[in-house]
Amino acid sequence: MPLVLNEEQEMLRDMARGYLTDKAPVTQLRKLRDTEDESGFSRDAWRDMAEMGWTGVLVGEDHGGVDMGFMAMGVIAEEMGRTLTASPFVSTAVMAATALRQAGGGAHDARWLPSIVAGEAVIALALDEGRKHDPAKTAMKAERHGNGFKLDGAKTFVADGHVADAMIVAARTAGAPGEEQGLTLFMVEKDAAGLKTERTMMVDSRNAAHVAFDGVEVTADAVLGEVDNGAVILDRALNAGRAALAAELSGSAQESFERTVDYLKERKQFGQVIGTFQALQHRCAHLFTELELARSIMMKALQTLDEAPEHAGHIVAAAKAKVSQVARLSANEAVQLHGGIGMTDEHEIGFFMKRIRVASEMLGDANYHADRLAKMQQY
Amino acid sequence: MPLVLNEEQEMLRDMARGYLTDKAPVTQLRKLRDTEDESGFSRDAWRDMAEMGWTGVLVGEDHGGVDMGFMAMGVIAEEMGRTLTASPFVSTAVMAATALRQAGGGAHDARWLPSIVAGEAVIALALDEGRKHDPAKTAMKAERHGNGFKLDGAKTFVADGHVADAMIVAARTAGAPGEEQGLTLFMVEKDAAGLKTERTMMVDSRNAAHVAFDGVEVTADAVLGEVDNGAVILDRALNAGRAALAAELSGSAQESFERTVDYLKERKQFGQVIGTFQALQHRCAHLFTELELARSIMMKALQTLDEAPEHAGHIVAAAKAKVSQVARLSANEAVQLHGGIGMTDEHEIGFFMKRIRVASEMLGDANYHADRLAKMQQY
Amino acid sequence: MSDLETFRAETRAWLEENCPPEIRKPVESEKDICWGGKQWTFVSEAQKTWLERMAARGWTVPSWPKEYGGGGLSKEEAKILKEEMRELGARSPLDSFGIWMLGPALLKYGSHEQKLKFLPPIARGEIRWAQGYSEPNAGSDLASLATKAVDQGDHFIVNGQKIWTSYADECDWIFALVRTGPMEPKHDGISFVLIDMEQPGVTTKPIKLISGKSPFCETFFDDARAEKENLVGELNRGWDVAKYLLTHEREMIASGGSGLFDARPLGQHAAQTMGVEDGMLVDPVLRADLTRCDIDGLAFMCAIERYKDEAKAGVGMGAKSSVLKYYGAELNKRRLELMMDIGGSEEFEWESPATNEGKIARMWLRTKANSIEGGTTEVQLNIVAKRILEMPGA
Amino acid sequence: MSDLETFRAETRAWLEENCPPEIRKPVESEKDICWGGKQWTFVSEAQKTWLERMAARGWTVPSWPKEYGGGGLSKEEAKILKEEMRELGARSPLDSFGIWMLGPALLKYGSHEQKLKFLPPIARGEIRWAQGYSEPNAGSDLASLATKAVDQGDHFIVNGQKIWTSYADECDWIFALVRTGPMEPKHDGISFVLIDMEQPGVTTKPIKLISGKSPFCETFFDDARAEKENLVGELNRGWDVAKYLLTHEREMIASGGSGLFDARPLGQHAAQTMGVEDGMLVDPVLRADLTRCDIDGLAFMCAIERYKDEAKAGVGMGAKSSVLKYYGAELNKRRLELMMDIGGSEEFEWESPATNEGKIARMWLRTKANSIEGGTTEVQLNIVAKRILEMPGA
Repeated sequence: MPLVLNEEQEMLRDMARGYLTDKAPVTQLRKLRDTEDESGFSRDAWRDMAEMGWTGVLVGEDHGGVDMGFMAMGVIAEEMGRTLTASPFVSTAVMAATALRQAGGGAHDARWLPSIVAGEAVIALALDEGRKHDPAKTAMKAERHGNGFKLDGAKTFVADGHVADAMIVAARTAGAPGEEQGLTLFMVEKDAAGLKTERTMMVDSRNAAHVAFDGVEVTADAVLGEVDNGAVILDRALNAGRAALAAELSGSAQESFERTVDYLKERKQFGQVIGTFQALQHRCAHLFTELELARSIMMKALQTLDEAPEHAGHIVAAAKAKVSQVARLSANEAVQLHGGIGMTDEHEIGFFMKRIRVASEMLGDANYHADRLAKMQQY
Repeated sequence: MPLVLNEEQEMLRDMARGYLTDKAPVTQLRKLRDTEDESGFSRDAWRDMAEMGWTGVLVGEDHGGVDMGFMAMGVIAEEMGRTLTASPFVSTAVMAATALRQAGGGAHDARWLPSIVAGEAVIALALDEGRKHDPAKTAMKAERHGNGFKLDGAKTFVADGHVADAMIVAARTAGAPGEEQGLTLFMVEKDAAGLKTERTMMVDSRNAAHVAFDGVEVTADAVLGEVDNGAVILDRALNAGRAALAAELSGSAQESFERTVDYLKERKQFGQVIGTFQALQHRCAHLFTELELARSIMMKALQTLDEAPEHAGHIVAAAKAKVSQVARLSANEAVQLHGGIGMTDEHEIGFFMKRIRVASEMLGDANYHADRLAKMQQY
Repeated sequence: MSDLETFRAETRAWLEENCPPEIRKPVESEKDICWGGKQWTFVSEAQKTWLERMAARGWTVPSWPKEYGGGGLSKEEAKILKEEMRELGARSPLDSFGIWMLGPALLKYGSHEQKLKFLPPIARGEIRWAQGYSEPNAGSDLASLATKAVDQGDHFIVNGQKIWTSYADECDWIFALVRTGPMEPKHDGISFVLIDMEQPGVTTKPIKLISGKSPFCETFFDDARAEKENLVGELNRGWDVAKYLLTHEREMIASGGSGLFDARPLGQHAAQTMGVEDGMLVDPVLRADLTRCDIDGLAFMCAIERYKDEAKAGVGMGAKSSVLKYYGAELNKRRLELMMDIGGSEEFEWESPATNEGKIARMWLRTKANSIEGGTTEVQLNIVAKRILEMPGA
Repeated sequence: MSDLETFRAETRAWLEENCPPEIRKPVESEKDICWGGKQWTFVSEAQKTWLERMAARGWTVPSWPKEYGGGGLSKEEAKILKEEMRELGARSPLDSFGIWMLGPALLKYGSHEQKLKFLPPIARGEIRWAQGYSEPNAGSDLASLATKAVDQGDHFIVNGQKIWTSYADECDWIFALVRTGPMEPKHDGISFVLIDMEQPGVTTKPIKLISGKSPFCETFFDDARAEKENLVGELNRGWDVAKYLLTHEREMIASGGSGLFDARPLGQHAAQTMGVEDGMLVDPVLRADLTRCDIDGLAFMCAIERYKDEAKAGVGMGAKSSVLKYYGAELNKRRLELMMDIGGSEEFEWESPATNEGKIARMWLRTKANSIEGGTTEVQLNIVAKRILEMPGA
């Protein structure tokens, strides 16, 4: 598969860009923020996306999905990055859908995938427990309890956690924090006794939840995949989520860059359009080059997820690292080159800086992935 | 003491610049290289320097030195960096002089300091054993042998080793490689049986020696300082040497920068002096700022060596790290901004790049010192 | 005892007796800093007493002449007063743009009448001043400002808009650059005028920043009136006043360089926050960035020290403030990026008490302005290239 | 079997039969690469045989027309030949600037007579060509070249100096840009001429680089003669030819992007060279740089792949070669800086067999030219800003 969008994917991109620019642009995010919207995303828009098939982009046709694959998923995520559209796309349509599909064959996929596709169910991944993403550090315990398990502990930074109908929860059934193995995934529904969700408003005007598990009892059926062996499915879900965030970041970075270049072509100081200043031109040219590299490695990660998902860990890590780093550079240059106006809340460019920061931290920042890559190569 | 040169130091600087520009400029280094000079430095110039008191800048008046202190030492080293003057200044007048003075009271200082001051003796420090500087990793053994010791092992990258009348050799009398403690320093004279010195020509047209110790026997009197406790003196000598290299690097970096700015003011392309291009101006302004910071922290390190040498480890490490990093940036920008001509051996700018590379690696590169600083602060 | 020693002893005694105990504690909230002005509400009786007692001696502006409400102190005396106040932990009785900016401008360019009229109320904290320089289309290129002041005989009628006027909504008067010579070359048609903000033609609107609330406002002039007697310096020569004040401001920033930049090492903060395993920070890649940033921070502090010592010794070059402003701003931005790396997802909570309402995240966003305000990074680099390196113009 | 399949079978059989076994081994020394020309000494009988056999079929220049010494192959056939040669491990029979540069220029701009005269000797490796473009005062600004060619009726008299003429001391002829219209605007007074180097007016002098010996020379023209019939394209229109060739060159560099950049990960090399303790490289600060550089290297390779795929699909933008040239050069420099960091003091031995005569140090120094030759980094950034981002001129 060549590293370019095919016709179908290009059509999808045009459609996505048209829809998002029109119906879910940055002004929507601002409004969600200013009205302190309860969900933190537009339910109407999410229904539209379901109708367009986006919620089922990674879901097999047997469960009502359009099954267009990761490259197509990336197209949607990238366009959402351009408009900073808030939605449960990454949590639900990407990570949960991938986990459920991967687990497959049990009751969970039949129970949840169709309602994901329908835009009805929101499913969050409850994984992180501390300030920095690191699945191996998971400490939360799931102890055998009767025929099932009892969950005790707390999760933080659970994207869409406060509106989730269910959560995929990673808990330790074996081993000690710091070990990759010994995790088990559980499907926990929102009304489970002992589950407490507290919404937090975030710097990017999106939201995430603190989730407390106070002796939450689940049956053995709640296990997604195999006991102690949750890493298999978790890794797939994380790779999918990281690639989606990389695509989103790439979109946000490109958009903020393009807006900046446009601004430089307009803004005058010292009697000149400031885009004529060579120092600014060189910075823009450098940044453009970095954006090209970032987009290329992001696409390669998506392509690998489509073609050889079992070998995608390395390239996805590299892509998340590279895109995160470049997107931050892009955000910084964007605000700086917009000057004072870029510092105001009234201008939209600051929204990009905020979302890029959060998305670059989610599921592991550039340093985390760089470190992982070094470890994968034994140095 | 304020962080500026005093009148005496300014006079020293003017004198040094005058002498070195006139008698030991870059052309001298080129000539030493092209004639494959045996010593690798000009004996005549070294005698002149002794007459001017430079060899005794860190030696007490009781041994014939001028005892002007580290700030003055730095002035000389910085000027030598500007002219890339090859001399045993750092090995002999800085490191050996500091070690001998620190050890003090024994026979060694009386034996060697006057002849260092006179410009007669060259003394090298035989420390490194591998490609990267790390004193704690010293593995070379000194075993008790009769009343004295027997040295077995090999040293590399011994600056001025092939012309040294004696070497200060660090060898392990206790502990294991990786431990800071357990080293002992020995004065080993050049005609010791079993000592083999092999000169290596280096990329910077200076030279260093591989030194092999094949059962070299020394008496107990050869010990400099205390047995097993060589680190005390070694640290002082290394701090002195690192500060001297930082000063030298700062001089080389400033000189290559100034030559580059001059070139940009002359060279025309596209009908314009290329120094008018804003992108180049900003790079130069950034580099100037970095050079100012590097010079400031280097001076602070020298000042601390004068005022509170026992607490100088931290600032010297930071200075060596910062100056090494900035000097490399300066060398790279210098060659790039000179364009094709900067790539030719005929032009002098390449000599700066080469020497800066070697001096930045000597006694620990920027990464080594950054790592040390992190370790000093327990992280 | 020398005169200065006597002065020190007397000052210490006076401060001991007159500085209320509440004022000797570190500033805890923003309201502890007294800005004065008609709208000011004292946070405590002590704050009021302290201002009154200090103002009565002219010590809110110790080195201004006595006839204009100052203390008439010599440089050395003013330094001693500062030292003794620090010794006691005494807060500043009054901070204001009137003291820092307008005062020096009036002292240099104002008429005797203007000084008599405006300086004492500044010294007593009665009138609070705003600064009206930047406009939406005149940022780095300040001289392209468009706010118009049309000559009406004994007064001007002012129309236009200023931006980044700090605390304008709490100020009483504004000193502003306005265009009085629309046909002159751009630097030659600017005047420096003082405008009463208590008139219907002047309105203000606070500016919200990406980091949240800010002291900045937009200020609009809609047929506002400025008396001609309140023109400072000559007509159309306001650029001289502005340049003088900008240099003054830059030097203030540079000499308070450490205020611009928090030099506490990040490495140890990271170790406490993120944790250490086997003697090494849990994120070894970030560790490399932190130790390098700390080294640069140390070098930056050394440069500040060296420049100060050079200034004292009367050696060294000019335009240093651009070197420090440029590097300090960029370093500060880098530092807060790293603080965010250290804090990770926990810093993202924007309104939570756990993060003190997103304190670090807001600081992080706020630092982005460091390289814009007070002369952008690009302008500083231009200055270094042109004035220090003497690189030729295009 | 399709025609192409037949061609492949026949080609394979012919190669099997005609490619000497010595030629099927990887290139070991520089002399294993055959450049041809009058001064060429074959390193082996096999090298000579291989050149003759391939030249006889026109396969040294497979896609050139047969009448000019080429193989007359279609694009597809040429690709098959390349694949089959690679399959066999067969070395290229002939490399030269004549094949890469002059040939394409003559095919596009040359007269039939010129093609007949010059192309076959190139194809047979009889004449070796040098390229005469840059001058000491015409580097990035090539069009400011000053080498003068004065019209003498049937010939020009050439005076001036070229620099960076690769292998000029081993070449027979040179294609050069010369100024024939001294009064015209600078791009309009340049001509593209072919000059025989076997004449007293042409001398060369090798250039030593900071990395040591180099293929580069200076070439001096001192009343050298160039026949008018050897003017390629129109008089004073040489800039068109040059632009065509420069684009051609940049595309060659970009399409061979991986050749420009060695993408082998540095991390593992460092681990082997420096050592690992408790699973981590002994230098954890350097480790951070290495893993970041490896990520950038990987992203760079992805960009090359994507651009190639875009070219095949006929989408994407132009001027990509500047993106790759810029980043590849800078990355390569960074990579060799890191290689030197890894190698430490041992790489400094300049003439020692232990370092293969300072191999890595020389590579490190040599990479510094990557961002100068073939269009400097600054020129590439200008191109990206102007042509892709369409940023306005000053």
